[in-house]
Amino acid sequence: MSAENLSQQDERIRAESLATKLMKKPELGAIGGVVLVTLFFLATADSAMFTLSGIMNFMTPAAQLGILGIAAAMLMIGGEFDLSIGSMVAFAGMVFGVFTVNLGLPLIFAIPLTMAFAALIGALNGAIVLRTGLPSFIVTLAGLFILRGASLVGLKLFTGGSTQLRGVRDAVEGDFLAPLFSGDAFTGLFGWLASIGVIDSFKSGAPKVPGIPVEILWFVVIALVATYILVRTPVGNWVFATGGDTNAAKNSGVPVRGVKISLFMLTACAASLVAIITVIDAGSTDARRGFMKEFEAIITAVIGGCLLTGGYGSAIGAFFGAIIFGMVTIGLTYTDFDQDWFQIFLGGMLLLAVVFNNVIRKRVTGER
Amino acid sequence: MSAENLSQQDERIRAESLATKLMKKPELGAIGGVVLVTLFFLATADSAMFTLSGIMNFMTPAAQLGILGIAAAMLMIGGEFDLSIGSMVAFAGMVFGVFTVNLGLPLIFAIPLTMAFAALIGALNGAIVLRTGLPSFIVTLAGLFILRGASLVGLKLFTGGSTQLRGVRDAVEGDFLAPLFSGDAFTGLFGWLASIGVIDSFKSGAPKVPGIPVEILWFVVIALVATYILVRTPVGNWVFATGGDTNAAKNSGVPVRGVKISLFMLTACAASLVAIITVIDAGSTDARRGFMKEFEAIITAVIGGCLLTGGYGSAIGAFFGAIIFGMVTIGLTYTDFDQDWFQIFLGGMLLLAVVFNNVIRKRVTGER
Amino acid sequence: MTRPIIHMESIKKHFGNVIALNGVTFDVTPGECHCLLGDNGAGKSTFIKTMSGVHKPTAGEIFFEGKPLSFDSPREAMEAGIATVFQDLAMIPLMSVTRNFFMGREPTKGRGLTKRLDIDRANEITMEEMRKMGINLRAPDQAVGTLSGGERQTVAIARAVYFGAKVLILDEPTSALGVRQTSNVLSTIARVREQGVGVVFISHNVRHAMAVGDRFTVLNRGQTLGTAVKGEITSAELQDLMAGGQELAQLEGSLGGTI
Amino acid sequence: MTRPIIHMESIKKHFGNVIALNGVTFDVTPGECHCLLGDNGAGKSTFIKTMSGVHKPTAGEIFFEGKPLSFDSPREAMEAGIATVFQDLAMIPLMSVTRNFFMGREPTKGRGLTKRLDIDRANEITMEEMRKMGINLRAPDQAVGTLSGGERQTVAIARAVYFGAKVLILDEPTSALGVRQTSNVLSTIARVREQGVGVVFISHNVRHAMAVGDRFTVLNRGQTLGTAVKGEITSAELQDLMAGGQELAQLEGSLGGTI
Amino acid sequence: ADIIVVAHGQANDPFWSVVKNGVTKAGEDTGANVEFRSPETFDMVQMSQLIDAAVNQEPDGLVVSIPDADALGPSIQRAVEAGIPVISMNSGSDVAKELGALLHVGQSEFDAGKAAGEKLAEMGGTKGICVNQEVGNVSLDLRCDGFAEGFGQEVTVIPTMNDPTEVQSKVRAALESDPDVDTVLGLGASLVGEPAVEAVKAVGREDVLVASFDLSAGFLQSVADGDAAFAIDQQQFLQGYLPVVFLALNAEYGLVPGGDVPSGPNLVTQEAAAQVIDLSAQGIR
Ligand SMILES: Nc1ncnc2c1ncn2[C@@H]1O[C@H](COP(=O)(O)OP(=O)(O)OP(=O)(O)O)[C@@H](O)[C@H]1O
Ligand SMILES: Nc1ncnc2c1ncn2[C@@H]1O[C@H](COP(=O)(O)OP(=O)(O)OP(=O)(O)O)[C@@H](O)[C@H]1O
Ligand SMILES: [Mg+2]
Ligand SMILES: [Mg+2]
Repeated sequence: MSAENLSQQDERIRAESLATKLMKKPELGAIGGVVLVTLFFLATADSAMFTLSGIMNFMTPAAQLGILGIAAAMLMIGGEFDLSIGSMVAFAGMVFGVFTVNLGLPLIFAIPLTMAFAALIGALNGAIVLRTGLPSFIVTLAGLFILRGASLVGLKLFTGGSTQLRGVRDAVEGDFLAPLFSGDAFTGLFGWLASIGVIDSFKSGAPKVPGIPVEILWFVVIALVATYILVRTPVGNWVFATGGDTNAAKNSGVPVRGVKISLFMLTACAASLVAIITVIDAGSTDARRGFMKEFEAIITAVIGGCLLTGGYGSAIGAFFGAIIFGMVTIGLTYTDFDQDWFQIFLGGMLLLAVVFNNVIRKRVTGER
Repeated sequence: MSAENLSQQDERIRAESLATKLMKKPELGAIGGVVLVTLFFLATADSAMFTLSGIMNFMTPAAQLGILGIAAAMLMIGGEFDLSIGSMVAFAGMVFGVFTVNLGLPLIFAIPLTMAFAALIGALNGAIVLRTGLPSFIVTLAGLFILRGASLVGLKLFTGGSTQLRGVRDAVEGDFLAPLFSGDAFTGLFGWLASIGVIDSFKSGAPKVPGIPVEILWFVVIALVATYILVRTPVGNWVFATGGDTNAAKNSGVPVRGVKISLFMLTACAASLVAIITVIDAGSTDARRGFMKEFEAIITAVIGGCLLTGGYGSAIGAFFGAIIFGMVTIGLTYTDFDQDWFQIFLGGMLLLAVVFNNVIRKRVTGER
Repeated sequence: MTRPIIHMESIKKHFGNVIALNGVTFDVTPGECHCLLGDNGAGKSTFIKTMSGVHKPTAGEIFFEGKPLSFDSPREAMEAGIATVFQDLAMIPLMSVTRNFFMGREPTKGRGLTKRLDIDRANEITMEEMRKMGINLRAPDQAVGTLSGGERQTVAIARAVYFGAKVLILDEPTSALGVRQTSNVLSTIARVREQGVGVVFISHNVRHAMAVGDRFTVLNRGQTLGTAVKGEITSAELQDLMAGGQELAQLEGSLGGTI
Repeated sequence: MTRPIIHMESIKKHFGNVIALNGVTFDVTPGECHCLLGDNGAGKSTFIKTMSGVHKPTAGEIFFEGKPLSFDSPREAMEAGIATVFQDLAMIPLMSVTRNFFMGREPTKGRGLTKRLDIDRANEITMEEMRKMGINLRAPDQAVGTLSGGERQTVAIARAVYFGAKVLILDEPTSALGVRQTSNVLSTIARVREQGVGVVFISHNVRHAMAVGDRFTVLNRGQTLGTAVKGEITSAELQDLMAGGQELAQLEGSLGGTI
Repeated sequence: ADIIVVAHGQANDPFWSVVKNGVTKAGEDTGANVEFRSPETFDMVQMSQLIDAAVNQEPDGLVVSIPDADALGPSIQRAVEAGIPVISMNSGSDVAKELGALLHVGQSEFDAGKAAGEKLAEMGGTKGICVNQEVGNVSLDLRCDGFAEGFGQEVTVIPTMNDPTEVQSKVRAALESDPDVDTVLGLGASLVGEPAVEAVKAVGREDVLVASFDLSAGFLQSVADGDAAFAIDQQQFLQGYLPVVFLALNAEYGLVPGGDVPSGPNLVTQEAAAQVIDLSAQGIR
């Protein structure tokens, strides 16, 4: 080996500002969009939007979408799609409803069983993709139709003809696990804050915001865990490698089959978590739950910087992507725009937010 | 150079059967699926499905979908997506309706103007994708929302409040171009065939099938032209190259920007062709036309063997893909299965058809 | 010396905060083979990419046949008569050999609406050009992705030579080639040079460089170390320069000076 | 001679109707460097891919340390102690150098739920191993896609050497390397061989092969032309064999026998 | 006064666009500031979030449709708790009072389907199909259920996608494969009713009865021409118009009607059809 021990500092590297370093991370790419959208609504929307209760209001759908979006992002980084997660929300909701209402199981059994059911279907998706070598797009597309149809047939079977299964709220009432999956957290704290006047309350004295909806907590926790896994564990490295180039990853000894199957199980479980939360919250489930959510989850991931071709992206990006999407869809109701213009507005804002991210990133990092 | 002039026949090539040679072509990959689906329905469906009128009945939606699917396939081969084509069907329908009904233009102006309008929007999509470097998925997704919203706003504006614009059939009645875009072709021939008893006729003496719906002819012609372009022209080569590896293609002198913009214009024009045909046929247009068609078009292309990553696929594949999709969606109605099972069935049949294609191809070509 | 076809003056190229080229001057005249040498990461590929229109230089000027010029795309450079074999070959794995060979410059027959790919002629030319380089292809419609490394490299070289007009740029063309193919490529370089084409040849192999080069420019860490004319410099000196002046590891079998 | 680590017997491999290997026998013993030579497209890469678990042979047997064995995946082969540098390098362009280096075998710290990537140690090792090969990386988190061809190849070699246990397979490892890096790689081969590792070395460069090889097997059109032991064969003879017995093109500058 | 309307149907749905027109007209007539909101698809979870968003803005009145009392109940109760007067419309007549709504304007989907079924049975129908373009949308499912009950004979639900060409092909397929089918009920006039009339023409079976929920100019024309039996009108313009007017009056003078207002069902048959075509074309019926 050459005896030299060159100074670590290479003369061929220019100094780099902190801003540049941060913007280079895909994790932070979507922040620009969040800022832009926030500014826009600060200027146009009713001030109620950015009160505490307004924020909870748009964060709730963002959280539900985001849980799916983060899972979809991980799967996309791993190089695959799952188009069946929207239908899985309906299907898992049905299964969960049947367990709690028809069979009367307590949550401690109903939830793990629902999850296991979903994971099994996810694994099946993955196994078919690996076995046949078909694109996951087409395999999970079949899943989209089949699970949606199965939810319909199942609901009719278990309700005696209706496409809506009701009574879940009553069935889980008082279950010790229910607070983990429904309602609001920190209600005591918020009640106290309201009583001392720190946060607004209704005339009745109840705080306007009774607490933080649990899905928001789940959303934040899942985003953190997913980021940790992707960035700080060997498994995360395998996910990136698998999506970047399956062949190269396999040749380098990455267990790509295991990675892919686990990711499919993960998306299915994320879908059933959303199903459980929304079903308990709503107290009912129907055959159209989660309609088009697979699509929105992919949108979320892409807004957050994931490449459709795999191998690149981040969970935090999807986190911000979901917030952008949630803010834009709910935000319009706080403005004076006519509902007819809703879709024009939604499309325009999405494009603006993403273009803005991009311009900022290029400006900062000096890419051509 | 070495003086040798080796026999053209290499000893390292085994003989290859004709079947193998054919099955290697992506063009023919989807045929297996068509055969399988046909056999399935021959066994389970009412015999009415495969009468002449039954065939026309499922070929009509297949043709409309197929026109979009072939364009989507070409774009996908070129490495991009267009999620806005479904909304473009509604938007172009609205524009066309306004030209014919509100402005009273004859088709010879109305059709080229509608096409030009659509092409312009397609070019804009392409320009934004190229300019920003964002994935086309996200750019055309914005287009999906914006065009859908614009159709609604436009329709309300031009009808004075309704979401349906009617009177197109009356407006184009008697136009010399109308037979090219609506109704049935070869009606004389079919009338004669019916009169001599070759095809069925009603009691009134009119043939049960008055002719071939024009969209089917368009579908076949477009499939042939697209295949010719892809396989036999320099432009086709550029499309494959652009989708296979944009960088390598650019470095080899392929005008990738031009190729991509043209392809976006093509999908937009295909959408407006479908819009024109369906609007004249139905005599009206409304804000929900073409809903989810972008999705079905991509499905069609993927069933037909296109890779989502670009650079591989065929127009003929999309042709058969559309027929599979059309047959499966309409076919179940001819069977005795419980209609609640429709989606389960649709998903299952799609998966089966694609898996079958794959198995056949691997068996024949001896891939591992 | 005749007027250079391309003259590149003080070219700089930055990628974000990475400085890949820091002022490189270089020219190539008709009928000469100018070798560009240097250690790994010295900036050779980056440099020839600015020459062939792939990158735009961050600073510096390009003169083509005396006129200041800047290519906006590889296609423009190609149309001006610059043919390049890139180190990454610029080929599409899923496409057939023939389609890769003619990518962007397809031969056609017929005219007007019946103008179409002349696939038979294209196949023939491809097979013939590959044979000249010492590769007997099994079939011209084999996908490039299934070719061996050397076969693939040969396709790229044969393509550039076939279309080459005024300047032929070869970035490590012989790295994956067998002895027979290498000798074919080197003799091809010698042949086109005699036809008045300017050749830019990048290699790590001193022997190959010495065999065909007329001038030798050595890059080091993004800067020119200097240019030498054939005969003024020995293999060993050149090799020392290429290694950036650092001593080489000792080998028991010894490589006898030049690697 | 000691017992071979791997013995491959009459390996055949067909891709559809293409016959890539038509009965190749080969073995490698501990502490030797067995060179696999041959023309472009002879089947060298295909052969070592069957050895490292990427392809399953169509026919033929593999013995690992005397026992018949068939690897179902590259991971299994790796776990058995086979490290490979593939000709296409098997790297993910979008990922950083460190992440590529440790892909599939990441170092961790902590235990249980806090078990996580030891990214600092990984970075350090990567920089250090690359430096040993003669490449000073700017930063270990640079994406591999932005490295130069030689830098990229060096990452693949350094990785295989670092993890190599019983057999080290190198498919044209020096093709894109500069003189300094090449001499480092060759001396590395010599070093690991002394440690008792069996090395399979593929090259088109006769000089490199002669410098480190103990035995030389030449493939031609999917078949073995024969195996020679060091000292029994001259460079010129070997070169003739590699060219498939066909004469070489004449060069004005002449390459003095070996290319 | 600020009044917000949250409905489960989309602004581009032909039926709901008429409701929205009613809302807009009421806003103009009363001078109230009205907003119409709806989720992008039939999505109860998102709809409850839209109601929450409306409550946050503390309007002077809130109009909601209630296709799923379980899912929307808590949000509506929150509005009531916050002291916002709520009127329900379209669906939810059975639960409106319970959730604290002042009154309900609309029609029970089930009853409307039942009325249509009875009428079709009376007209001689013996075997029916109910063409549902959005299976799983509870309010549409109820229409089919009501139809089955009122019809009293065998009824098959034909699920379709949102595309007129496909609807036409499917209706044709159903008619061709089972010649006994003599009654077709569509759940939307322009999307299902019009193609169904075309399909019946294409198979040459003049005896088939075609009826459809809601109105469209094209379908009304068919009714007027005798190609279709009748259209079921729930005068949804009123469902948008009346609640807004009531709430505006309530905000100003504290007035409120004493009971629910049934807006339908109203069967539009051949005699009446011609008169409403123009109104339908303007998005009022
Ligand atoms: N897109 C890029 N972004 C960042 N750095 C880059 C990029 N492209 C090249 N570099 C860096 O610029 C330097 C020069 O690279 P280049 O490919 O020109 O080297 P080279 O002389 O061709 O080396 P080799 O002989 O190994 O091919 C390298 O250190 C490389 O890491
Ligand atoms: N997947 C495949 N499908 C079809 N043919 C293939 C495939 N892989 C390799 N081949 C063919 O098998 C032959 C041997 O290829 P291989 O890559 O083993 O050659 P090689 O000896 O490594 O050549 P080089 O020195 O050029 O790298 C080549 O002619 C190649 O075209
Ligand atoms: Mg280079
Ligand atoms: Mg090889």
